[in-house]
Amino acid sequence: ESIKIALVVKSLGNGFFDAAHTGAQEAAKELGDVEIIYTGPTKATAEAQIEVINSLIAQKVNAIAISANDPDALVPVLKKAMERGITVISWDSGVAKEGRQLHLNPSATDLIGKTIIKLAADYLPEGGDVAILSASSTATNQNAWIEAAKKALPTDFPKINLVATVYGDDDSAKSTDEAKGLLKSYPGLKAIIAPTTVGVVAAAQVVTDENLIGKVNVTGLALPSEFKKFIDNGASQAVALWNPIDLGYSATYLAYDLAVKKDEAKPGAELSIGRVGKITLDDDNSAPMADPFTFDKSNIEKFSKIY
Amino acid sequence: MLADPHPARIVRDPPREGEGKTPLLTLSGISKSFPGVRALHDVALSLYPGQVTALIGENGAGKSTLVKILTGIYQPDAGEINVAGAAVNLPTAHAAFERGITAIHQETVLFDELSVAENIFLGHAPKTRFGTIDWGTMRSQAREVLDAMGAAHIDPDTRLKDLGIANKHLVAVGRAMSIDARIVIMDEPTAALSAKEIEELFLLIEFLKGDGKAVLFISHKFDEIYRIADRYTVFRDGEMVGEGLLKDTSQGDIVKLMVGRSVDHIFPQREAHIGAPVLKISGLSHPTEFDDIGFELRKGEILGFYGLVGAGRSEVMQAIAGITRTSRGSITLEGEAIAPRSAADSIEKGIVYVPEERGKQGVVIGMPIFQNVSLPSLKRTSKSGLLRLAEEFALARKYTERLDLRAASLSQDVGTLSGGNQQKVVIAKWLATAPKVIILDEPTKGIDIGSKAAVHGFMAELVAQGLSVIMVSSELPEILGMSDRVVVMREGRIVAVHENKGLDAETLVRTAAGIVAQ
Amino acid sequence: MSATETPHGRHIPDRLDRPLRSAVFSWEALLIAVAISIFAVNSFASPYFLDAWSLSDLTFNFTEKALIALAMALLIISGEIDLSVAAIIALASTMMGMAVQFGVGTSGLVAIGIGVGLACGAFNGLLVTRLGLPSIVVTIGTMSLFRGVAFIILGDQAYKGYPESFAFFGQGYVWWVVSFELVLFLGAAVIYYVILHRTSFGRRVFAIGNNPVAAQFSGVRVERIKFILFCLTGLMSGIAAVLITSRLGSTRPSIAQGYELEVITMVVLGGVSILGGAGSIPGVVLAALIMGLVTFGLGLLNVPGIVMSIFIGLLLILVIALPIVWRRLMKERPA
Amino acid sequence: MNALLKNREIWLLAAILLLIGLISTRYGAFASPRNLANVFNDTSILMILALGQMVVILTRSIDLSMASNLAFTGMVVAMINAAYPAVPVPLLMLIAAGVGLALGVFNGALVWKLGIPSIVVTLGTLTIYRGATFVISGGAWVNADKMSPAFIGLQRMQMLGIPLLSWIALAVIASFFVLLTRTPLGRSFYAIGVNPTASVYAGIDVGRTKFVAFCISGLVAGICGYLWVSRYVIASVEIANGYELNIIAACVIGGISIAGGIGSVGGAVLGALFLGIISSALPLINISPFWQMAISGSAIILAVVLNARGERRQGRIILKKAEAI
Ligand SMILES: Nc1ncnc2c1ncn2[C@@H]1O[C@H](COP(=O)(O)OP(=O)(O)OP(=O)(O)O)[C@@H](O)[C@H]1O
Ligand SMILES: Nc1ncnc2c1ncn2[C@@H]1O[C@H](COP(=O)(O)OP(=O)(O)OP(=O)(O)O)[C@@H](O)[C@H]1O
Ligand SMILES: [Mg+2]
Ligand SMILES: [Mg+2]
Repeated sequence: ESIKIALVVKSLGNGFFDAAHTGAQEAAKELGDVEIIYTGPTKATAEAQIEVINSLIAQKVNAIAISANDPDALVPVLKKAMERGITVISWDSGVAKEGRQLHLNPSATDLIGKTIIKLAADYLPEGGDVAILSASSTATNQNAWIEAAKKALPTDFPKINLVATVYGDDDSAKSTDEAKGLLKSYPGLKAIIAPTTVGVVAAAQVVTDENLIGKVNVTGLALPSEFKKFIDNGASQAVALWNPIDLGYSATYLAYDLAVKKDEAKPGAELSIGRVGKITLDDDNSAPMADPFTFDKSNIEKFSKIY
Repeated sequence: MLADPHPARIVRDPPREGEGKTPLLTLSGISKSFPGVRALHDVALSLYPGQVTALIGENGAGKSTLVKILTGIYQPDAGEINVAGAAVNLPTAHAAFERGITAIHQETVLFDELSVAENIFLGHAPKTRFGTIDWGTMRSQAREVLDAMGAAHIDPDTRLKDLGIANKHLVAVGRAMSIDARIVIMDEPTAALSAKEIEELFLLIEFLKGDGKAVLFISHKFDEIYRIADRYTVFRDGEMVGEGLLKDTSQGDIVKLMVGRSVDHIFPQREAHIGAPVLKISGLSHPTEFDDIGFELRKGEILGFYGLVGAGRSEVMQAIAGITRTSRGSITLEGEAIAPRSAADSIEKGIVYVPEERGKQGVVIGMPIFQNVSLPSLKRTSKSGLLRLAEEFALARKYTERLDLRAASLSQDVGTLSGGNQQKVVIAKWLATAPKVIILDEPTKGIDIGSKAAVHGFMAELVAQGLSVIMVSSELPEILGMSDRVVVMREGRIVAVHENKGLDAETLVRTAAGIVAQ
Repeated sequence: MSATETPHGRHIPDRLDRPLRSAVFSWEALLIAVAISIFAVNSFASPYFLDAWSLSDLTFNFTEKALIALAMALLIISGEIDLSVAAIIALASTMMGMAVQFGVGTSGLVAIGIGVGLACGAFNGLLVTRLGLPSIVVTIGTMSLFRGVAFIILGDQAYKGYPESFAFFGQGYVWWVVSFELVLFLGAAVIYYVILHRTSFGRRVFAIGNNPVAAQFSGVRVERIKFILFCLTGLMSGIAAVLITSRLGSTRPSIAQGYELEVITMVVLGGVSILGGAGSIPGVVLAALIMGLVTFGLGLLNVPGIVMSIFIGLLLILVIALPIVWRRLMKERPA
Repeated sequence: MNALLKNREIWLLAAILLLIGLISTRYGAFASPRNLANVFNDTSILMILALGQMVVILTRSIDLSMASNLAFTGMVVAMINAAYPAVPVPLLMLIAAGVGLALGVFNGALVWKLGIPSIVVTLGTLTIYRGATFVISGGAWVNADKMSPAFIGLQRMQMLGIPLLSWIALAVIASFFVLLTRTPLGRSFYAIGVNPTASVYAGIDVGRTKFVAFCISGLVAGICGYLWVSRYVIASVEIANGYELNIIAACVIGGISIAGGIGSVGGAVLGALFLGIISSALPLINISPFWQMAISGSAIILAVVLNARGERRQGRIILKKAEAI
């Protein structure tokens, strides 16, 4: 009887999560008797994820590793899963503490917040206006990063002026409209920061279409394979991301450790994540995996072939 | 005329002596069934050029069904249609008018939102070289058609919904005329027309006859049939039971063919026991429909309301029944002032209105007969909101049987009944509420002679029991034969109230039309 | 019933003997057959299906939507429709969340949820009946409006911190595996069955759906009844809002997104004529069960939700097309 | 003049001008021709879709599957483009039109041949077509990187200073105008909406005409499938999710009666523009995006109320005539 670990993602079809799936399978192979169930709703809503989790509970999986669409709404159903003996961890986009045993952050929240501003600031020696194009207004991780970014602004980047934060709901059409709106409302805008892989592509396309390459720099978090084109054409100077393959890999590792080896998730515990290294849980039972990695003209070619 | 290539096929109805004409259209062996109903069985019919043939039969005899077969809307289960000697197939309405067959249907079937011109030409509009619609030509041709019919007052560009009901009917006729048809079918064309408009229609029919067209004319009114038609064909229960020349046949014989027995339609003799006023209306007004309506209805009385179609009688009655809001005026029932705000209110108070537009306002198609009948009486047939089916059936049976409804069962959908039988359900439905005052709006519109007698007899019974009746009718004989007094309306106002002693038709028509007596 | 001849006319029987065949080929029979086959397929395809807890979890997939579907069925039978039900849930849930911030207790929250639902339904009802507007467009408008208000209030925030006891409605069990939601739904189904099929109110609803003008002339207070039906639909949406909020333990303005079409699918699959005038509550209950069985069964096989929706879509068209095709085949065969 | 005032397109146009005026007071450059041209271009796809939907609504039907059709067709052409970048874009557009048409034919055939109400059919195909998009793509997205420059660039090509997308929209508007006012087919859409029974008597095949209407909406949705993916440079299962309601909202605001038979090309275009202006203006005048939904909801309700006012039957003239005499 193999160990069943369910990798539940926000929505299927997203290249980021597909890459995480690859990592999970890599981990499964290393661990041996592990079967990965890669699943998630097509529409990124909490209700749809709950239905998915209900069916996973019925299948008596050993562990659930989830990237959540809502930090709170999933808590009751995940609690139910834990009551029925299923190991639950969250990764990427977290669940409130009561709803999981631990949370694997892709990176330290503060660091991500700082990085996304830095990516813009590095190319704005004179400073200037920037705006944020986020995913949905309910996305936990994005909101946390934006908070962190705002906190870092006055101290670390005094010349950067954040003029607006808008939400594209991770929908390309809406993100496009919002990006256009930003360019119109703030003619002096120097950069658009989109800490979401859907939004960043939409914004870069808008900048390309409006012939603003060189005037407005698009940056944020992007998958190299999806974004290479805009580094090449100059709409963006650089973007950052962590390795989604590693993220899926680590999440699987952690789920396995808790479910099979009965490692305990408690503040201060040190847990191994295979080839990626080790993490130490903080008071919130969460831990960052690695620092974000920056992609620019020099390395995008190479990474775009990987994820 | 083409020689008949299949002379052997036309057997049922060889041309009558001395006419020397071959029929333009012959039907033979036509049968048509609907689920559970045999509408037509092996019927035959011939139409001759330059002649008007009347199709006569009780409600549900299958007349309209035949019209629909001839116009390509229904497909016959069996039988053959010959036009000018050639067997034809009429799979669609289009195929029918390509064969030169056109019809004015029993229900007015036009397009409210489209212009008059388009209503006339929809489906066969003149086109430009590019195959697009030629609006200019269409308008001018519409003008010509309307002028030719003596309807010069209708502007081809007005939207149909802005026309009065009679003018709409003229547009329907215009539509039939615009197709260069050889065969013109009219299914109860006079039902919605006033006396004056009927005269105009008859002129038109004469004109068509003169033009060599074959006309099929369906009506329940014998005076009209004898005036305009040359021949007759009688259907009974979906079968052809006789045909011939009208000039050789008496009305009595035709009625006998129709119903299988003789019916004397004499209005019931009754002793009027007229009592105190029951309903008193005064100063009733509406911003656009009627003004300052005042009259009294007494116990045991039948009060006739006469007027040309569109005089506003229905609107007044609907106001009394709480359906239309009024701007002014009072309604007093048995000494108590009432202000019904809905039909439900007035039914509760004991005033019921039996509407004129049966399909739209009367029956609920899709529901069985018994549920239709019990609908306004649900309060009585149910107990603390819960339905009691036995009560409903009993109520429905009591009234429908009394009106001699022809139905297979009370659970049958009313939609499967013929027009006249639906009308009986409608009347049954409001009678079942046991009202004090019953307002019947055109109660015998479109029902056959036998049923008509039944309705009239029933009305007599009702007043004998002390009920008071308002009867809106556009049929003079009915008004004269049934009413104790007659109120005449014209253009939204009451213009006269006559006692029905020695009242003559001419006076009525003149007051209704606003012609001052010489 | 007496079979004596009346003095006036021939005797008309109450009903011709209803042949057994028509009962066998009724819509409900078709749905029962479909439900049983899906149940069988599920038990065969997944070893986890036949388990009390699985079956109990299964019911959560449809109870909330099905509660709304009961009222929606009546509304659609009367010839109207309400596309704003999911938005009502969002607004009601937001208001409950707001109340939590003011320290309102569990019973107060329930009252607020249901009350807001009722108010939204009444708003729809007023627009439709007072102004005589087509309900499909009115509720497309209020659908944006209600959820829009939720967005204005909440923006990118969430309300949480619902009291402990509030969790019972969406997560509690009445007995063993029998959840409160399921009991509530079954109870509501019985009530709606009686209302629609056994009361004069229900009869009037059918009459309105078949011919509103004739119904009005027959003394049915058409507007009032339609208004009541909109209120009922709002009320049921409010109840659903309580359940969902309790089940999720938090409120976001995007809650229950897209539920309206699922509810309507349920109603139509249940044999309610979208054109009004026909339908039954047992049909709707069966349809809810079928949708739950399909989604849960496929979920056990880890089939993505979107693929399940293909099955639902096909089921909808097939179940409606089948009787039509069948009738046509029967007709072509010589009697 | 009176006729002009009764014309609801005029009222809608006035409302739009007023709206533009209001926005200009807050954001001056909004009314500049350049910006208005941009708004038009941004609204092009919605306009085209609304026209297709209008034809269906005219016939007393509704097509809820347009957005799913768009997603499916968009995915098909994007996948073809990703796999065979050499396939010329005009051919891809033809393929998009063909695929969209095929999906429309499926809807139309069910409505015509089986007589299932259109709302039921398209409620079903709404989920089927989107599900099929998932099935053919395996859920994967087609990104900007995988699309050829020509695929993305075509609609952005400028002609006389205006992007090709706008020209396509103008051409579609013109063809719908001719179709609906100058051809027998176009008039029969109106006829069967106004009175289906009368249409049968007038020799119009109601079922087939509805079928054709669905073919048109399918065709239009297919073309928009290409336009959408090349505009937003992404093809995924979720594109245009829920957009069917925006399309219908545009029609409703444009005065197209949901009961069939009433509506005009101008109305549909203006209705779409109205929504387009609102969504492009809100961020400009610093209204929180969270207000957008409530505002467009209110606009829809207002439009319906006003349209219903206009349609309300005038009383008969009998009495007035009598008074005049
Ligand atoms: N579509 C239909 N479905 C079922 N039965 C029908 C249908 N149309 C007509 N019938 C039935 O066929 C028979 C003939 O109806 P038809 O309308 O031809 O009568 P009619 O002679 O025109 O009567 P009337 O004088 O009342 O108009 C009736 O019994 C009617 O109930
Ligand atoms: N311009 C019009 N367009 C459409 N329908 C009309 C128009 N005028 C009248 N009608 C309808 O025709 C019917 C007859 O009109 P109205 O009630 O005014 O006249 P009436 O005197 O009652 O005539 P009737 O003899 O038919 O009862 C009514 O149902 C009315 O609604
Ligand atoms: Mg008839
Ligand atoms: Mg009248």
